[in-house]
Amino acid sequence: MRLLYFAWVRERIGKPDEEVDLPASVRTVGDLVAWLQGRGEEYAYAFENAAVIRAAIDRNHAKPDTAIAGAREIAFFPPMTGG
Amino acid sequence: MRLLYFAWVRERIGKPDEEVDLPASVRTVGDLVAWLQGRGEEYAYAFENAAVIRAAIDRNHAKPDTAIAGAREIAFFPPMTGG
Amino acid sequence: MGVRLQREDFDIGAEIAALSAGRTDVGAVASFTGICRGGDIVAMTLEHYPGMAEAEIERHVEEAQSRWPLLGVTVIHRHGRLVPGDNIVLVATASQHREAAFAAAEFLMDYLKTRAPFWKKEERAGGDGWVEARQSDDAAAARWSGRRPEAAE
Amino acid sequence: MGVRLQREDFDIGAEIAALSAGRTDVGAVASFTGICRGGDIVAMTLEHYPGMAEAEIERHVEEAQSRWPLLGVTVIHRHGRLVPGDNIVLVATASQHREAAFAAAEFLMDYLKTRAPFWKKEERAGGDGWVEARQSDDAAAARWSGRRPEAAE
Repeated sequence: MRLLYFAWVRERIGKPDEEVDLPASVRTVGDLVAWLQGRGEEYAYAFENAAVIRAAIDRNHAKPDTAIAGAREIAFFPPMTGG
Repeated sequence: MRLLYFAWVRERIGKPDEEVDLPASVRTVGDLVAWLQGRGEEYAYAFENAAVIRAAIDRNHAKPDTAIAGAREIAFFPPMTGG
Repeated sequence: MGVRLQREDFDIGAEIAALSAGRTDVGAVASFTGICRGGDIVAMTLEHYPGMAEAEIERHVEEAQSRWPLLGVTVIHRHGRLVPGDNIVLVATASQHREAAFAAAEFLMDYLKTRAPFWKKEERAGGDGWVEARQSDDAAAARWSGRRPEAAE
Repeated sequence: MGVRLQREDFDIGAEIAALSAGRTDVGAVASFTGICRGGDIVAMTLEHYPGMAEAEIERHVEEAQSRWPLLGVTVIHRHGRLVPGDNIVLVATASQHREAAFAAAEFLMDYLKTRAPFWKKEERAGGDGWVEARQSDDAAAARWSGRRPEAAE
């Protein structure tokens, strides 16, 4: 699955995107955040205040309890600050 | 005193403006309309429905009971229809 | 900047650009362009009360400036004979933020469409006729009354 | 016409003119231009989510078209590094009458300022920083919710 990061989430993790293989236990956006938080310091830093971070599954806004089954692309980003 | 007419008030009266000498009894906009109505067919036609006609004294909107003393220019016109 | 009544067309892009040229405090420019529509109209002639139209529009620009924090306002209104597709009126407003720019442009357009001393005569296939005042326009203009009673006409 | 995300500047006058070119049913074109403001900002960089930004803006343009009788909509949003005085965003809407054109332009700007996938990083003398979401912008966008519940996000 492809993960994308934007703005300070991208800066804290240190990359704009990556491919990951998820364990079967990761079923929702919230599960994915928890899994990412355990991947290292930079992820823990990026998701230290997970409540403010927004997610999109295949370019549609998603909530923590949204199922990720079948997703090709999941993005994480801060609240949008527009143009 | 200078009188100005616009739009169909001008067309019905047949002129865009004129100078008039008013009798002392003409004290308000309403008096002036009544006086004009008696000046001939074209005026009677222009002011046949006097309630819809608007007036301005020296370029400020005026009501039928507004006094005309000291006015240099009084205009009569239909409701405005903008741009 | 300013209020202009003219027969000639105007350059919308140049007018909008002028509101923020040479300064960096403008964050928002709203504009409205009114255009002569076709259909069964061959042409229309806009008559205005010279002198009073400028003075009245200026007064409403000042009113807009007192209601909203504006950094610039341009109003251009054409008069004379116009055919479908011709520009009629331009209002452009500049501010730091969009709320003031939009509100002021709408306020000025509501005024121009209802109470500015302009009269519109349409040429149709069946003959010419003066346009009557639209009730929906009056209702739009009435929105602005009472918000600041001391500034009402 | 349409939605464009681009690094390059845009020609406001040409975009507005394009909405009524070759037709005579457009009576009203509203536009909004967002401009990078100065002050203590040296520059800003706009990051967006390519693909999602276009799709989301398109969806909101469709929503605007279903709410108001529009004859054309153009949205251009720049990304990349911008300095004070640079244009950032243009929304232009065409309709027969001004009410629809103004309302749709405001609706789209409220969306673009709050929920479109763009993030703004400012360069200041004291260092760089990501802009935080403004509460007043969220309030402006919330105005449009609930009017047509079935169309809410």
